[in-house]
Amino acid sequence: MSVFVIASFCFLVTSLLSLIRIIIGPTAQDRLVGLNLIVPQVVAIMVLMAINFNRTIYLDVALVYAILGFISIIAITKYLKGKKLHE
Amino acid sequence: MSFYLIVAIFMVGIWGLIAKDNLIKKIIGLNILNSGIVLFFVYIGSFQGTTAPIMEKGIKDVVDPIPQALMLTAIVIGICLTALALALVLKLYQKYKTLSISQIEKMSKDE
Amino acid sequence: MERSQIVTMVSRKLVPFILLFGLYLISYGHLSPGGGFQGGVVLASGILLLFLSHGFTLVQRSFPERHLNLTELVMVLLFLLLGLAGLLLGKSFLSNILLLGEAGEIPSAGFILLLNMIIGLKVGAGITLICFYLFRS
Amino acid sequence: MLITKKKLFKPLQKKRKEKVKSVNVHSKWKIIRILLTASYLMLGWIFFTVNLAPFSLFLGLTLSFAVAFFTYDLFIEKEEAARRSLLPRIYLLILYPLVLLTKVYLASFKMIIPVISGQSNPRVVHFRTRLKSELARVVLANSITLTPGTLTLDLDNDHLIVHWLDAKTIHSHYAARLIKGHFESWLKRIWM
Amino acid sequence: MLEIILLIILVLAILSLQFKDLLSAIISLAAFSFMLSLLFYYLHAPDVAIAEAAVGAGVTTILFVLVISRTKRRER
Amino acid sequence: MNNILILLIVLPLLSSFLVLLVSFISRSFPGKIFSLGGIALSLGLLFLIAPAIFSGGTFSYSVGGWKGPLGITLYMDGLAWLTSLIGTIIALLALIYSSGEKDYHPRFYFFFLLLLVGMQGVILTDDIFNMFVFFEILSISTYALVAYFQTGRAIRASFDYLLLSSLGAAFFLLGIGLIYQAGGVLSLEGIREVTIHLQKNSPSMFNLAVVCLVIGIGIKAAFIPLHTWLPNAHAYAPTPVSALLSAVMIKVSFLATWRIIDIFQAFSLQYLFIWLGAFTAFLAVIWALAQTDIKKILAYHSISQMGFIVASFGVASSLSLTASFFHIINHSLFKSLLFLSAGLVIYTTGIRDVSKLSGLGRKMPLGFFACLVGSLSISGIPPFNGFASKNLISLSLKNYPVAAFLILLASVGTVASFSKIMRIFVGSSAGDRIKKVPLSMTLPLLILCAFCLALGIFPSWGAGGISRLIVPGSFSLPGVYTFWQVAASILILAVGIVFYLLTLTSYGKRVFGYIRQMRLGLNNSLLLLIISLIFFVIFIQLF
Amino acid sequence: MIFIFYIFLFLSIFFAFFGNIGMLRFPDVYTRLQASSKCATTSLLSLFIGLMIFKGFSSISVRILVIGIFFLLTSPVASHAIGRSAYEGGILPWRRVRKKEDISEDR
Repeated sequence: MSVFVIASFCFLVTSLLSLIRIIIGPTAQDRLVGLNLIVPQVVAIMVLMAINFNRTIYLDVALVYAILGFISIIAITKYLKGKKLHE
Repeated sequence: MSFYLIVAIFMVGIWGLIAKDNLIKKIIGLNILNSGIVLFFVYIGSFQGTTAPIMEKGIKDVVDPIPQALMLTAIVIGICLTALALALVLKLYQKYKTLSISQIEKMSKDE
Repeated sequence: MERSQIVTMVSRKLVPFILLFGLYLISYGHLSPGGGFQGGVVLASGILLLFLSHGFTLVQRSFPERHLNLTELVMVLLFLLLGLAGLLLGKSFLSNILLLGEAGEIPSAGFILLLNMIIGLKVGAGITLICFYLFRS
Repeated sequence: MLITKKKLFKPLQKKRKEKVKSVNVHSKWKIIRILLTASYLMLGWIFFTVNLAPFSLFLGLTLSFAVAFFTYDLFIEKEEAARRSLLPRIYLLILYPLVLLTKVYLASFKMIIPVISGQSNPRVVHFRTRLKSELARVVLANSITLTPGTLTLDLDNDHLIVHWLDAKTIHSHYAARLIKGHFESWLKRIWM
Repeated sequence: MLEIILLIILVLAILSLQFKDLLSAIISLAAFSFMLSLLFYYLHAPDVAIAEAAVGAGVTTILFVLVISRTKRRER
Repeated sequence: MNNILILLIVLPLLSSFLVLLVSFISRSFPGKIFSLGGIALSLGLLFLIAPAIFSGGTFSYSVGGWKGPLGITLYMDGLAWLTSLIGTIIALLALIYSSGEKDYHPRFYFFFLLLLVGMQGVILTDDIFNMFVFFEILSISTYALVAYFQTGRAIRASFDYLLLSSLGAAFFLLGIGLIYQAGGVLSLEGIREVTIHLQKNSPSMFNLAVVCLVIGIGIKAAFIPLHTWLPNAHAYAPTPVSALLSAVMIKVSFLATWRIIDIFQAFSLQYLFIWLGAFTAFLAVIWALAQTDIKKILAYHSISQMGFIVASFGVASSLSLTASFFHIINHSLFKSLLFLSAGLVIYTTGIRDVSKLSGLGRKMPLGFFACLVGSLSISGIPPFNGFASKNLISLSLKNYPVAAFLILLASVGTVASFSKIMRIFVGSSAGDRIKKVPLSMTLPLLILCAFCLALGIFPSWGAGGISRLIVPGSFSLPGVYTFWQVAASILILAVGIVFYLLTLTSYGKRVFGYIRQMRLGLNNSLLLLIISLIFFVIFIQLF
Repeated sequence: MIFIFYIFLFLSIFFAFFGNIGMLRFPDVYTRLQASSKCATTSLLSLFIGLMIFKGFSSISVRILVIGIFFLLTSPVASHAIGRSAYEGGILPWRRVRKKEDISEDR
């Protein structure tokens, strides 16, 4: 059990906390905040895992991940912006 | 334990596909179903080996590459299906002005 | 509803890099994770980011729909013709018709690089077109 | 018949000639823009691949030119095509993130206090910036967002709307001085 | 570790089917895809992880949002 | 010579994209020429290897020179050749028909050719995962084709079909995963080798995998618990497409089921198929009698005839397999003939309801003739091909009297419901405005009529050739035209017509009106799929 | 060297944890957004700095640098987009004491 595995485990546990926000968030924006917080934690786990596996190629996944989390959030907010909230 | 969780994800997909009345919910269920199968394949591929099946110098003991290759194809098919189904849902909404399958069935019975 | 200046500005500066990253995923597909399909999807995501932040008309100016359509069709034809070229040279369908380089370098599988490029451009154009279709219909 | 046609077409031809001239000037800028975009992209390629083999560099050059040909219009807009915005002061541009990082770190610890105590006094403040270039304004807004305690809600030309977690004042002038800090002067020196 | 990620995925899957607000369902589906991609990464399948992250989180979300913006947001 | 296998798949693919490309570049140039050319060329290629196939040869091919699990391998034997030939011929005829019917968009031809690609791939592939991929190509193109007219019902039919068949595909994929986990192989030959080993080691997992595979493909073969998508999809698709779907797609799916059961040696499941088939044949006819829409009647009859095929396949003697395959070919011929002539009726009058049409026989004698030939064939009346194969089927069911009786009832019902269709040609004419029919629409009908008649008069050609291709040992085919059998078919005709007259009474009308109202919704049919899966698993575990 | 790395790793987990706690405790979207996005940025950056110190100059640390730059570019934009959508969607910012005349000032 190396230190990287323990650290990534900690990040996983903290991302469980942000899952709660997705569950209870009263508005859609609150849920988006939860999503927005999950992305960097998962990137952190991925980077730690890549160091643990000791291969550079794994880091490409983290890069794709960082880019695409951004795009999905932009897509959802673009829809939210156009309309009044129902809640 | 993890095997049963994967089966549970698969079952959740089937449940969403069958029990939900909303068309978009049905497609979400279809997505979850596909993801469950992809997960199952990758899981059975990962029993042996400790690193990714991408060849570099000094790499051995890789996991089974075949399920991963198959699952890439399955993901491609999955997105094709999702896109087609969503296009059909859009057309159905324009025709019937509702997203509920029971109401659509009621309306097309009256036709 | 006006657009946010910050989002438009950043996506304007970021989109070329995303496209380049997609091309990187395609061209290094056999040495690192990625490949034709994944790179194509990243290419499409780049164009779609532009579509989300700048609207439909500006995307039409840089990436006209007609050209995307044409790219998609021509790429499939090129793929099939490359496959048939293997038949004509007396080997089987889709067999390697280029010389192999040394292992571990990019040109090690020159033919696969070419095929990946074709698949990637096709997938990118195709997914963008699907989204445009859903946007307009 | 013929004469009238000629007469009709003469002014049109003149106009076209003028257009060609203006296109010439424009196309010179176009080439510069493509080259600049491609060079930025090439830098990005080297960072992506971490591979200095000649074939990789060659591939990167062709691909970055291909991407630049499609996106130069986005990457460097026509209005931006001035000397100052194209060539920022590079050493300051590299130094700026470091300054930002130290600021972010120092302020992050302050963030923990309201998290633990649950005590905060959030307000929305409006103020203006004196930066001219749009890029610099966007970078300023992003820096404000990155700094803990403040969040840019909207940027409308030079008008910023900021959500401030621990508001000390809502007076626009003082708030601006507190929030912007030294960022504005740094950015002014980089992009003008 | 595997079990925790799977549990998160299961919860997100159920959530994305249970939300009455379709947009929340899609946010949940995007998070589902993200965690699924992490799981593939953990199971040594980076190729599949990239494909899932790109498709599930990027393109599918955009497709769903496009369709919802042209239809209805609430389930009923 | 081996290269022909890959060309059979690549040629339609190439021509499909050429159609789109050409129509994209210039609007005036008729792109559909490419589609005709592609199909005709692949037909020529099939004839080119006919001598080698008939002398017992088989072909195999691996794409890119890569063998093993990662490469794509193709394989062709007599059965595959025959199916591919029938499919190509009917696709060609349907395409000729479609060029006369309507000015279809190039996208139609694109998906039409893609359907052909999927069909050839499913037939030729030697790898269970590639079978799945080609099945998905086939299904995606059919979803698009069924929804082509974009009426509300067509889109709903396509959507139902999409959901049901993607659930089936998910189960198919699950089955592949289970097999791969247990055996570590994907190619069909490799699976055949490890089957006995697997059956001994982990029987329950193996049974689950087999049932998943069979259900996953069976959903497209449309026997009774899995048939719910078919009537709507076939009825609301464009006419050439419904001809192709009915004649080719469900047959190809059934042949894939056949192959899977053969490879996994799931004999108890095969025994179940006798009863499934008999009930399918009987129940579907009753549903068909209740319908009034002409294409829906034909669609229900497709299910019913699939019941004949499935029941005969279940007996698993060499006679019954020959009969089953012979009926597959015959049904492809006369069902496409019937669909195309129904399309002709709809084209000329614009009405789909049978009860609103009458007296068309004098106005369109050619259509009347074609429809008559098709109806007599499907009812099993002597000089036509349906007679021969139905006789062989009833001979092969000798040891299962209940199933044989159900099949007999189904034949009677078939006669009755086709008397209903034939009524639109006789009597006084109601409508007077009738469109002129171009030659390209009638020519395919005549060709199909000729085929039907030829196979009916000389059944030993068809059945003998088939038995030589698919059954390893030689056996003697029983004669078809004996006195008793002809007499029995005449009797069936008489009883059927009497039964039809019974349905016209007020009581019969009420009963059938009630049956018409009984329809399964989408959710219930999805649930039915799961229930039948569980039922199959329990059955295969017990027996 | 490894000691510095441990410090940064601890800082990173610490900030991630407090970001989550803040996101759960704060009363409205804007304050939650503040807590979450800032703490995530800080945690990720400190992790990257720690790893870059740990690995020295190698291909891995160059790749981590690229990820960090991308993240630094995209993260504020995403949180800005969420905040702006909430602001334009009509969600009023939470305040400790709300008077009637202050509402118009906020909008």
